[in-house]
Amino acid sequence: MDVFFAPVLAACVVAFFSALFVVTARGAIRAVVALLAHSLAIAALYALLAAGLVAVGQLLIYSGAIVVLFLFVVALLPPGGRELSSQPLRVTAGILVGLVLLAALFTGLGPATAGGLQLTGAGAEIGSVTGVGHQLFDAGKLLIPFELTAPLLLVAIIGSVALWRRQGAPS
Amino acid sequence: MTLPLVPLICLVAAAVLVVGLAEPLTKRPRTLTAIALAGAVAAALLATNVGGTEALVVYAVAAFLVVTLLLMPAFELQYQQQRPEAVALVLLAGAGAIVLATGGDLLQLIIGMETLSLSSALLVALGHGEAAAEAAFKYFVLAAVSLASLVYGLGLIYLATVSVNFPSAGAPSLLLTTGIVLMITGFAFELALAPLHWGALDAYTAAAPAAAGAVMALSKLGAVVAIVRLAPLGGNSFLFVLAMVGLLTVVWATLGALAQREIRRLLAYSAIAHAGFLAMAAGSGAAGRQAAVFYVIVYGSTAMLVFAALAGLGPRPIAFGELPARLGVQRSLALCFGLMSLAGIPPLPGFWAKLALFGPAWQSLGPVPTMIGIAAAVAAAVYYLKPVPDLWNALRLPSLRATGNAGVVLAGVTVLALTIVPGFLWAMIRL
Amino acid sequence: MTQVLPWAFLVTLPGLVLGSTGVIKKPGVASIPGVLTLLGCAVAWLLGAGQPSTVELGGWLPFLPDGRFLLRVDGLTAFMLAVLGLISACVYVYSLGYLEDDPGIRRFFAFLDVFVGAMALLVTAGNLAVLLIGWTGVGMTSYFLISFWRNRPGTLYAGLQAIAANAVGDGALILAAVVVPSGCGDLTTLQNPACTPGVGGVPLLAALIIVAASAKSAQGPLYFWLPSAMAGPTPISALIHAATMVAAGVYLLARTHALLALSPAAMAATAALGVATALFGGLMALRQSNLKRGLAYSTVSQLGYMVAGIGFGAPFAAILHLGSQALFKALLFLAAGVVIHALAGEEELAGMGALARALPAAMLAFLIGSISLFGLPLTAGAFSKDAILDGGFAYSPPLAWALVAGVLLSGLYMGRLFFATFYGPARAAGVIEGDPIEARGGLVGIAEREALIGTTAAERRHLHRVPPTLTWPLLPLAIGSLVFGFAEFPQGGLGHVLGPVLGPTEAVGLASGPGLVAAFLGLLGFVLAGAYQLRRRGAIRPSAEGYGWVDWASNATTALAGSFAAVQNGRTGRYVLATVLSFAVILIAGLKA
Amino acid sequence: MLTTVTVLSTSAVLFALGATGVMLRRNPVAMLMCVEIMLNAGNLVLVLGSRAQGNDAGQATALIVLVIAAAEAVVGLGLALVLFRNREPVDVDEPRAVRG
Repeated sequence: MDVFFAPVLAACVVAFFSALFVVTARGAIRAVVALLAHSLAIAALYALLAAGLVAVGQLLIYSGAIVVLFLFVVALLPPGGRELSSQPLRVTAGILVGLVLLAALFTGLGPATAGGLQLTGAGAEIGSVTGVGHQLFDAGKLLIPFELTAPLLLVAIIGSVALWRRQGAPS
Repeated sequence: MTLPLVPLICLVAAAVLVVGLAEPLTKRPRTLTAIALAGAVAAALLATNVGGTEALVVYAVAAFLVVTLLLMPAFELQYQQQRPEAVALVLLAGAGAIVLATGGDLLQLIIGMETLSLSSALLVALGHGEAAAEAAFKYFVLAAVSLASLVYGLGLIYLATVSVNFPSAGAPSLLLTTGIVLMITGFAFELALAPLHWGALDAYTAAAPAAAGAVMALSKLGAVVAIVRLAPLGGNSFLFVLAMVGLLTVVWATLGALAQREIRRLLAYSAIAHAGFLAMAAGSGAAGRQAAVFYVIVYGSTAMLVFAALAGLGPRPIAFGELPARLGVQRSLALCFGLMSLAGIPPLPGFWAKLALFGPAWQSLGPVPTMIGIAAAVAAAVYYLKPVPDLWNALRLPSLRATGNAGVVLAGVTVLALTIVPGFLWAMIRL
Repeated sequence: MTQVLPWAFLVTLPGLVLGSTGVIKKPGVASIPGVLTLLGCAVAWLLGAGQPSTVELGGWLPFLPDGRFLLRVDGLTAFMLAVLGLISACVYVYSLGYLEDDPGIRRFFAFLDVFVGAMALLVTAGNLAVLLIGWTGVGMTSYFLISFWRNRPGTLYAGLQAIAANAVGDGALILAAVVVPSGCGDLTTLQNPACTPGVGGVPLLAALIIVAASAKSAQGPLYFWLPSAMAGPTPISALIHAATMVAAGVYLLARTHALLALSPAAMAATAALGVATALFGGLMALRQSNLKRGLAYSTVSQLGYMVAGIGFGAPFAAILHLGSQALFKALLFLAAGVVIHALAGEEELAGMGALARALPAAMLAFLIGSISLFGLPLTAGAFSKDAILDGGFAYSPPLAWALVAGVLLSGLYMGRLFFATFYGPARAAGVIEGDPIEARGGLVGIAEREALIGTTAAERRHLHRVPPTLTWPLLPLAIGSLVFGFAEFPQGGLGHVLGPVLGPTEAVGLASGPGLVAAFLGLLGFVLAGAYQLRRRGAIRPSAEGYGWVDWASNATTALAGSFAAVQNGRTGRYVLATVLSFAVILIAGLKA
Repeated sequence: MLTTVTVLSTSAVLFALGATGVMLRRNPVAMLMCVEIMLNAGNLVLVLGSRAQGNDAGQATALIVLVIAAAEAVVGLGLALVLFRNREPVDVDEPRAVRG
């Protein structure tokens, strides 16, 4: 048995319950806190899966930036994060549809979740900064997608500035 | 396919330039348009070296962009000072559509789709009024769900093939099929297939017409080419499912459109119905895929014509009878021809596109789906043509004046060219 | 001169451009030389100057099995072009007067130009792709002209009915165009064995063509749009909804008769459809209180005769009847238009009566049209109806006898319309548009003093002035309605021209036994109806205009459409729910399929 | 192997859970948080694939997806602010100007 199995399982459990809390928490502030916990659990999973660089990225980008951003926006909205509770019918429908989606996913994952996956590289040396860096910056690998994030970020920048200006505009 | 990098750089560079010089350009709208047009035209010119379907995609995107940019003076923004931002977003949406259509691997497709859908949502949001912001938010939330589905699908494909490249053809494993289906469903959102069309339908309605045309044309173009490239790898049975979703969309949107009394809502439903036809074509074998690309370029050009005619038509709902007075002779006639082409009236290109699609559909989907599709296609005439008798009233004006909006003229010339020599475009599509 | 005939569809283009851009001050005038040229060329072709010819541009629509741009002129085409040229020339001149004061006259003539072009393309089309352009083009212009007076209530709905019915036919033709194998779109070779394999084969293709034809020619359950189409201007009713466009279905059936002949079931269905429609149209025409709608049902009935003729395996007779029907029905409509024009827009029989003295030319024209319609011997209608009946007795005597009985109906409804319009008491109108009080007062005065005699000069001025452009076009049509039958003499003149296309043509005699019976029945009906009208002093009850199942289907569709639109209720939560559910369902479907 | 199965199952559960959250929440920001959970699920599969198949591309892809998610969150929050800034109570079902 994999020595990492116990910590992985623990991280999975934490990730699940924190996500559950994000979904069910009354009030958006609590949900943000739960999202932070979720993000940390995911980062731990990454680290356990030999993806140190991604774990660091997750910590910096998600836990550090995105979650804080969520917190700010929650505070900026009028009731400061209070939220109307959902109607029972809607909750029932949502849970049912969620279960249908889950069933669909497990149908699709079928053999993989039953252990039928062909794994080629268990135990290979991966996750080094050099290795990931080569993937990101070598021509013919993921250099172009990496570069393409530039226009995407440009859209996000223009968008946030433009939305802010639209809001403050004299109507 | 390989990404046409040089045209992309032209578009992004123009966008950067426009945003960087936003302050002075706000007061010089002509220069603003000129820079953006230069970017789009340069992209098209430099695509001649690329060749193949990639070049065709760039040409089409550039044509849509040029028409949209020429309409910029009529772009109704909530805050009129934001024209440079809007122009930059239009250019970046074009870049996103090119990436979505021609990306060399699946990750590029996802980035392209995200660039496209984010800039689309933002373009809608910059429009006039509360409804624009509302529609943009709904569109965005659903786009975000689709993005999650794309990423999850990509993860599964990577797990199955150890690569984010297009998987090779052949019998796919279950895991790979799941990944491909999830990704195509994500792209189907961008295409606005029912029942994933909710956000798109509202966004197309609430957007300023000048932006709505670009958003529709670009997102359909990018999504269709992406689906056409990816769908065959999911196996033949999935192609049938895709076509059936398309058929459902066609029926749904046709019925919804029959209830409409307002031109923009009507056109939004029409965009959904056309998405359905596109999916039917994409699910109909190799000939159908060629027809899908043909259809989407024809549809995009026609949508540009229709929305060019409507550009500047304030945010308030307008009864059909008031249209001629609001649009004037030229735009009314342009709208007439655009609507008739969308309705599939021969010999307008919208009809050629439908003819091209039903043959392959008959071959691979069988008689019943094809007949339902044809029935919906001809029934669509009822709602498209409802405003047309009113629009012809514009002819009562004593004579046509020679002046016209350059965007309307350009779109009109494109549609006319596709009417007369559709074979030219058909020959350019080599998948 | 006749070599340019394939390009007939361009004949009104100069008029269209000059008229709609305002270069010519009086729109419509510029197109008249064009249609006269068309008439001249087509007649010259028929008189022996022409040879069958084709124009072909390959590779036009590479996505179709047969994507050539193919134009063909042969005897049938030339005949159809001659009919089109003659009727449209008359209608152009007539419309100059009829729409003199209408603000939309420029738009009207633009549509008319497009219609003539599309109709010419329809009959010159060599293959299904080109046929579709003309086919849908005439449907479009028909719709625009039905809805021409957009400010009048009901015109848009009437136009949309036409669109909906035509859509059925268009769909059938589209399917035909995409399912015929490569190289088989040619209309004259559809019956080749190489062209009818695959799914469906001959029965499918024949069924598609029959459906398309019955939508265009208002046959069977798809009749409903034609009476509604009377909402358009009367010259349009004459040209499009009586003489040419509605006959396009019959033309298509005749053109592809060799294909239909391969399937006995298709022939039987066509014959039955035609006979049933002929009788139904006749019965309905008897009940109409509106002059134009009465004539429209008569058109439905006459088209039924033609379709039955195709089904009997006598396409030549059907085409002959197409020609005579075009002449006498256009004449009837134009005469009715004179009446309507004089009464300032009144179309109800209840507002007419005793107009013979006031409008003698219209009365005479209507009478000539009527006798030709029910087939008084030696008139045009007699020859062509006899030919159809001959074909019918050769095919199935019961069906033929049903058609003979139908002639009695023809006589009855024509007599009723004729006498109610021109004789009997002058009935007070409900409301006469434009000049209500004077026109009504004048007519009421007539009713009181000179019920059967007509108007005196003093009252006549209350009628709208009838310009000469409205009466002169009646002349060629009236002559045609009387003498067209003799085109078949001597020695089958028309038969020689059409024979190569329509196969061996039956000899058309001066009169046959069943033909004489039919003529007698027609005359009997006409006289009986006249006596009844005069005796009853013309009580006309207003007739319902709904169509039962059509209105029901329209309402049901509207309700269904409304509920589909209502699903889009603006709630983001529902949208997300539906989207996620769709993701799951598509995933399951994609995996299980 | 067991690790792989556990993590893969967790990712599927997280994806469905996030989707359920998007369906249930009425606060726009909470909705977007649930979308982030779905994206994390996808990223988890990428990292898992990288580990299971011994290939670095998955990790590089996951890094790029992080960037995409960040861009998406920024724009989403901006749109939510524009729409809900002056609305009380904050409820995504409330703005219904466009429908029919």
